[in-house]
Amino acid sequence: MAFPGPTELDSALRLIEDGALVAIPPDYAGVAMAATRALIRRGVRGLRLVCVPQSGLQADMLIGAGTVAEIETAAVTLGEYGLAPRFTAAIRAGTVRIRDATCPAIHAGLQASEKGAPFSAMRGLIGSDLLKVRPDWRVIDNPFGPGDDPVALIPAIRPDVALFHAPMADAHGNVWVGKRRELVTMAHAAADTLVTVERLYDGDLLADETLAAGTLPALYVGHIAVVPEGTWPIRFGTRTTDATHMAEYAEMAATEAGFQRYLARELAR
Amino acid sequence: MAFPGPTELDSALRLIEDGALVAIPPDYAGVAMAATRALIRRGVRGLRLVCVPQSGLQADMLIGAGTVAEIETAAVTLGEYGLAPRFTAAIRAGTVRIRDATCPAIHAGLQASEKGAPFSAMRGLIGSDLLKVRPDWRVIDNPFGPGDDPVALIPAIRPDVALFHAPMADAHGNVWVGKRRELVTMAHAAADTLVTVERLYDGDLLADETLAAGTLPALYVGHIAVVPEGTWPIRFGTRTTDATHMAEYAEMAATEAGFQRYLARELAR
Amino acid sequence: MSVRPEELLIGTVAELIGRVRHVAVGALSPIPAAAALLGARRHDGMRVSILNSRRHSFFTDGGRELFDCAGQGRIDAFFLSGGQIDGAGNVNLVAIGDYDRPKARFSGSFGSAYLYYVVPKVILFRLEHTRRTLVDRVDFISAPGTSPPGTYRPGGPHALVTELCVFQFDKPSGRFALASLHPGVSLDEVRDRTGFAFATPDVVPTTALPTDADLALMRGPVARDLAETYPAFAAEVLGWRAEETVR
Amino acid sequence: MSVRPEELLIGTVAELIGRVRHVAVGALSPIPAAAALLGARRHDGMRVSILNSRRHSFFTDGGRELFDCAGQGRIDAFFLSGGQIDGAGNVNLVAIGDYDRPKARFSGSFGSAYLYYVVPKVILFRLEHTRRTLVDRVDFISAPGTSPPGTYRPGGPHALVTELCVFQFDKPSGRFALASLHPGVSLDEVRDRTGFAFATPDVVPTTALPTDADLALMRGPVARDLAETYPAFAAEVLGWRAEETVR
Repeated sequence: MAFPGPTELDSALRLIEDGALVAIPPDYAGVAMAATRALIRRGVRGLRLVCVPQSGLQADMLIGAGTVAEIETAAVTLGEYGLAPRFTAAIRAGTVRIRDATCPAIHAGLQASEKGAPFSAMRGLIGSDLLKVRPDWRVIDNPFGPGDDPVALIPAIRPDVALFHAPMADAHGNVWVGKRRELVTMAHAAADTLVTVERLYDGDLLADETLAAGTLPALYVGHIAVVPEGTWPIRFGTRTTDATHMAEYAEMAATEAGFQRYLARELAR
Repeated sequence: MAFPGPTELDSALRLIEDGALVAIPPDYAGVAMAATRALIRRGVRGLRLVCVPQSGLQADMLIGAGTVAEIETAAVTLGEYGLAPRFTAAIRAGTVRIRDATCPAIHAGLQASEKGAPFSAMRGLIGSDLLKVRPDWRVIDNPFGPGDDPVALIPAIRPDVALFHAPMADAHGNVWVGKRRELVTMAHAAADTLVTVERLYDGDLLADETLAAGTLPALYVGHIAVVPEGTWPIRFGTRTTDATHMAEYAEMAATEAGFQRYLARELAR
Repeated sequence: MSVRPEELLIGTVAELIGRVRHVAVGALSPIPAAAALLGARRHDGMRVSILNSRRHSFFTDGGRELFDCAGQGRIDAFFLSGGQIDGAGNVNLVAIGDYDRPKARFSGSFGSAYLYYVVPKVILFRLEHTRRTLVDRVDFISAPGTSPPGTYRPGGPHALVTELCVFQFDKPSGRFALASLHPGVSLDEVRDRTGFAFATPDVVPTTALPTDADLALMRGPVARDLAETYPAFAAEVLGWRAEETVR
Repeated sequence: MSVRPEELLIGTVAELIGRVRHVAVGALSPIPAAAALLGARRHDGMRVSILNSRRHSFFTDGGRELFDCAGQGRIDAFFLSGGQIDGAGNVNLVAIGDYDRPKARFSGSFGSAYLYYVVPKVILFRLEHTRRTLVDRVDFISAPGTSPPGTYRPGGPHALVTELCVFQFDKPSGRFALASLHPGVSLDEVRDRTGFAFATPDVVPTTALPTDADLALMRGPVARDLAETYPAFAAEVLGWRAEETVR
């Protein structure tokens, strides 16, 4: 269908229903934090997160706010601000299902989906306890080997929605992501994609050969909302992470009560 | 190792030894025709071509010149100029081994190599006679399915060299390929890569976020030679195919003797 | 208005495509490309990807994206041809005779061994209607018309369009059935020139001529869109002259 | 020159990396990053990829490229850490106690369950040297130190560097063996604070101090290179001041 043009954030977020399997990018690739706060404000429930391949504040906040039923990830961490407090608390309490993965397995699962293939083969993993806690992964004997060469198979991961932030989009629905190709794979693999962008590009991103090289075509993009500084407090492009805010988050979110105070304050902004 | 800087074409072509498995792109992605003529002039022998996923004049000339032992491809065609005459003659005569493929299988094989995976799973193919003539492809029962769900496995394709033409490279060895991502996959999958370029870029392609999005990093590039109009007579960018030359080729190459006249003339240029 | 044979075919193929989200067209296919562009003019929001077009190509992930996109279920209609096509919808793009020492060798299977399986509406387009091209049984199956139960096969043949007629693919029987004869073509002629057996309705319709509105679209905006990729066809067949461009 | 503990570690890790084509460094690793940059200063043509650096990152294919690149055999050395590490080189980045109801939960396995298998020289770097971190047997194997014969395993542990000492991984026995004690550290202290058994040479060397030339490199060009990604570390530990930049 023709791209209907950029919409308001809350309207775009209708794409994400309760229980949706949502793919989210790592901190360096454009985390849609404004959209995350709006989702929590709306009261979404039962989300299943796929972190591509890891997450930080975004997953921690979504978990702390009680919106997450399950998370597949290679890691959740606040990086230099320490462990992700609401994530670790939820895992210890057993209130969120964890599907522990490793970075390349998540990429491989999304690439299988991108290709319409049922699974991807992946080296490594043999002898890792990840195989014990991921019964949905399989090990077969490499049919191309001489025998006795175990290789892991990762099933396709098909998110309902990919959600991320990008530098710009045009009026046709094309989104410029630059060299952040995991965003392209996420969008290809997902049934639909919701992007917040810093700004609109005045023209056709696909018409310029240089920009086209870093452009996700509108074909994959369901909704776009213009949200300047949409990753705050997480870094984006040349904008750095809000260190003061992150340190404050780490401190407040160390306890459930502190997190709730943080959340109330942030949602009221 | 540090990139030694652009070299002369003949020197760069030493990378391609007799018997090498060489990956080449389709006509729309930058065919290194000047390099192809230089290779023939040098008298290379026993090449095994992997067309990504198909070829035209390039494969036909290499075959006609007797440089090719084997070709894996989804197709060889001169497009609007007709069937590829030297290719079809060689296949009928049995002088070149053909590994008939289908486009996505070649992409899948290269992507497996790119990931260091032993194989890729691929839908389609079941019931195609390609499976009969490609005993190196396997069919297994999808381990994630309910049973009785056959799926083809394509083994990794690891070329010795990827050979193509690109718009520009910088002095560090980075190559701008734009949205021609098959070139990136070819280079990732191959042990080494040889690129001819229209021109040198004065600066660092990775330092500019917009250009970086379409850049193959020097890490994968063994040799670069500056060869303006290096795809002639095949189109490149906004330069169109030399229709007169192609029509002439199709006519001359229809016979072995005519092809040899063509070749002698072109190599003497 | 008088209708050229190509215009009849463009209209017919556009009808076969119908209203879909996304139709893709491969190389060297001016009539399917024109039909897809006509469809897009008729159906708001319909997306057309023409390979090797600069203006009608949405792909930025290299040559694999067409296939990945189809594998994701994002391509609803596509076109294939064949050196041989048989009544069961099998397509041969490889060789005639023994594979190892063929009598004739074609270009190769291209993407058929994948796209034929995953694109819901594959329209076979082969103008040459002879017992050489439309055979009882292809010598090499690049891609089969049908697959056994259990095989992953969301896609497959929808119709076969030739210079003489339109066959619809009948899924229950797994065979082509005659759907319409182009104006002036007799059933006997089609039987005579077809190498495979096919079912025939009691009354065989004549392939519908394009409406005046469709002809106007073809010769106007469709021709203009097409001229980027197929300038000769747009000019010679559809009468397009660039200087008339107004938009 | 007086040598800071971090400088000792940087020099030690640079020695362990040795002369390779390409060393990659993950996030939150200033000492390994400095060691890699030192190596690049000493060995002409050595390539250093520092994740999240803008100047020292060569990747343009998204987050998967590091792993793909390693899988292609294009990364010779990498660093891992662990919430727990045991004497057999097993690494635990997941949890302490029962997996389903852990006593402690770490961030997760990151790329360890792949990179540990395919990168030839993986250097484990964990400053905290206690029986809590260096254990007899990890509670969860994110990635194992060794694999049974037949398993595809071109990579694996090369050494383990802590605040007290260096262990080299001994492939035949599949165990860490003490290689050197940092200056001022006793063997008894290491035994006391290590949860796993390890072989010890008859005479245990002292970890070599960096040469004056290396120190000059660290405090000069290496600090400058490092400052882009780790400005605080470059300034506070290596004394780097941006205004001194001349280049």
